[in-house]
Amino acid sequence: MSLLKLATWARLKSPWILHVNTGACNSCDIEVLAALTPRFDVERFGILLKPSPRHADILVVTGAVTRQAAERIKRVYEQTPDPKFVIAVGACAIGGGVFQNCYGVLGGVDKIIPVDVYVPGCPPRPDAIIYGVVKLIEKVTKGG
Amino acid sequence: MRLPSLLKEVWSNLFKKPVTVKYPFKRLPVSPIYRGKHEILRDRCTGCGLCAKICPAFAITMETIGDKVFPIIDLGKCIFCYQCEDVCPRGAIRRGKDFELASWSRGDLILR
Amino acid sequence: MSAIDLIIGPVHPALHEPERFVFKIDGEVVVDVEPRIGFVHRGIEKALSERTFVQDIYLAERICGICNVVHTLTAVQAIENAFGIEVPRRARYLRTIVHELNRMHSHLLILGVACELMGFDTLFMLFWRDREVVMDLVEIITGNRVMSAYNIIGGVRRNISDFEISEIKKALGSMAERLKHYKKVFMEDPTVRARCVNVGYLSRARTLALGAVGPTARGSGVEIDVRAEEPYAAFDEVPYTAVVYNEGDSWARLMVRIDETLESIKIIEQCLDRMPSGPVKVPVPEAAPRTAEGFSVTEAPRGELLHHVYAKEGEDKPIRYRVRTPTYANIPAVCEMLKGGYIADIPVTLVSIDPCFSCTDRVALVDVNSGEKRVVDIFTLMRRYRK
Amino acid sequence: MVEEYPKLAETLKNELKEALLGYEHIAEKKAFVALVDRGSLIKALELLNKISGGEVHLTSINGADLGEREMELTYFIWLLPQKIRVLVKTRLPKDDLKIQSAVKVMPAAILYEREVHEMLGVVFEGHPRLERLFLPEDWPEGVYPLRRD
Repeated sequence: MSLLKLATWARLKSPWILHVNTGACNSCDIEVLAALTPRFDVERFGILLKPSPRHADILVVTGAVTRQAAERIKRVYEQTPDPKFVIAVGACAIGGGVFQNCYGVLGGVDKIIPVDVYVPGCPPRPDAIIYGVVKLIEKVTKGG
Repeated sequence: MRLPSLLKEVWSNLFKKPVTVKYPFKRLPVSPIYRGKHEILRDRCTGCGLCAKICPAFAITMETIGDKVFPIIDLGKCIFCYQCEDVCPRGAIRRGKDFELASWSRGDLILR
Repeated sequence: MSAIDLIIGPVHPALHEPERFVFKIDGEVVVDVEPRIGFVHRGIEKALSERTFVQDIYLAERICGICNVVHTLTAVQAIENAFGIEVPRRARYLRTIVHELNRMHSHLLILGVACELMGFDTLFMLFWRDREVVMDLVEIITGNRVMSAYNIIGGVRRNISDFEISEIKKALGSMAERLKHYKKVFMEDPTVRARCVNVGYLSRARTLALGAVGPTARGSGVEIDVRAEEPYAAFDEVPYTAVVYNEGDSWARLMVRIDETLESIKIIEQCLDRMPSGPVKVPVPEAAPRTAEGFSVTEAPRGELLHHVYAKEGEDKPIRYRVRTPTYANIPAVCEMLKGGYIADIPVTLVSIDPCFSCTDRVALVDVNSGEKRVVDIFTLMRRYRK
Repeated sequence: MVEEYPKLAETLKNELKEALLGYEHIAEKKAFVALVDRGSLIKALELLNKISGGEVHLTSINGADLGEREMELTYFIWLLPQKIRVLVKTRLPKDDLKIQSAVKVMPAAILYEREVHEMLGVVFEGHPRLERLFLPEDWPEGVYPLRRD
């Protein structure tokens, strides 16, 4: 098995996530956190919540990107090591949700960084977020 | 040294049934009135556009298909508040229970 | 020795939200704190005055994802206050039930996060496992785990059936003794006491002068609780006495939250027993029937929340909508608490006031396409300015 | 309690005399609204502080630009001993938006005044640090988002 396939296999088995809040109202963040607690427990898939972008494979981004958070999310994206993926969680991260035409909000993370999986919902249930991660793993194995 | 009171809890947890619901293999029951993906009943819809006007997230747009006008719901923007279901005079939008809506591309979040 | 600047945030593991504090450090002791907030600044109040009253309820709900029921409750009461609408008694009881359920889930959440920041992960997992019980109850009644969308102007959206009442009673029974167990743990456990007792102390006089609210104030002996003094919803028929601790440190503030969760269970049970039957909604005019100003003060899980609406006759949009959220009032208090403490105590002190920065940064800003010509110029000016 | 309102009305009347432009007790809103002249706002706040023996809680300062030539500032105050809600209102003409800062009387006003200044452009004289609070760094000077114009 070539080294790259081994590396990809290992990376898929335990993807580490970093949760970045770009101006969210907290409900998506709490649902991401709820996915880590005993009832939904994503650690079964080896998913750990890592504090720094250096250790993260997947960026779970919540919140309609506010004007000041835009540069920060860009910097965090550039700091993450290369095989990186982005999941946009919640209506705000996908298209700005309720805050679409507010000034302070740029609306939608895909305006700043490329997004791999969109998880709609306001807030999406913890199992919908897990479904999003499963879809991402599916996309990576198929897409290579 | 007095035993910390949490030790009893930790000990008794060893024998309890685990709380974790193994999600992809076993589904969690969803409440009967859960607000998931909508169902647009085309036959009832008269294309009045009330839902598009009231939507707080501007997620509903009206589109002419064939000769009649129907609502298109962009699930990416939608906040699943179901104000459209309340305001529709014909009851053409009904709530569904499906919450597994994650998708790769932004395009297929549009609900015809 | 000149103080060094230690910048924490905006993306930091200890803080669940983007906010930035610049600490002036002398050795290990924090000398001065300068909060730099505004990262969650979405410009909600301007948007609130650009949308109709019905849409405002959904926008107000998303000011803070955790205490969203209280934001809709206050928004709805403020608008009813301005319109002069009387809400049926059953609707007021239902509002109180969902309001108290939301407080329980918010308190359990922050108690868990406090344990996690103390490094006590088992307790964090236990708190959040029990919190799921409350989330299921909210889902059964309102249809969504978190965003309840339950209160509307003139009443409540859905009635509650007997099946749901029995579900609530069964679940609350088991919650009560779990919480008594946690209270015993918080009282006796050496780790919790070592990490929390006299950390972030604030005297009663200073707390009152700095205008702190909610558990932050009640932890220092200031007995202000809107539910007790200015009863709203069904609190005039279900009497409530404020939970006050006088120690004034992080431990006291966390204990106030545990006791309040126990109180919430009693309130819900009383509400369920005394709930009258009757209508749940009242028809409401689309536009404002009179030019008036309405305000409503309620007790959010984090403290006193104020919504203030100016409505003009015949218009379906508010002229001015002002929201003053609890965390915003607690910021001067938390800066005072952090001074004199150690760097290691910063997360525990910060979490003891239960900061919710998405609440704080909801202030208004210019709206892009509200159609007014002048507004567009300001925005285009902004774009040229940024290039 | 309800019987406190007339007592408060009396003390306000003989203390402020002509500066008290108007007052009413709105039973429906369970609040006492006092419209005070601009110059004597601080005197009114000090009076409330004295009546309640220092046990006063400043809930918020709300600025509102109602579109005419005037702006309205509302001070939401809660008196702990008397347990009544007092709204002290003043009107500021739009051409000179200056008023004395209440930070000395009620330290809690420090953030509220910064926000009203940032959003509506009201200058609070004597405020220790009247700076920007929420707006991004690159927001141009002189543009006050909450103004009607």
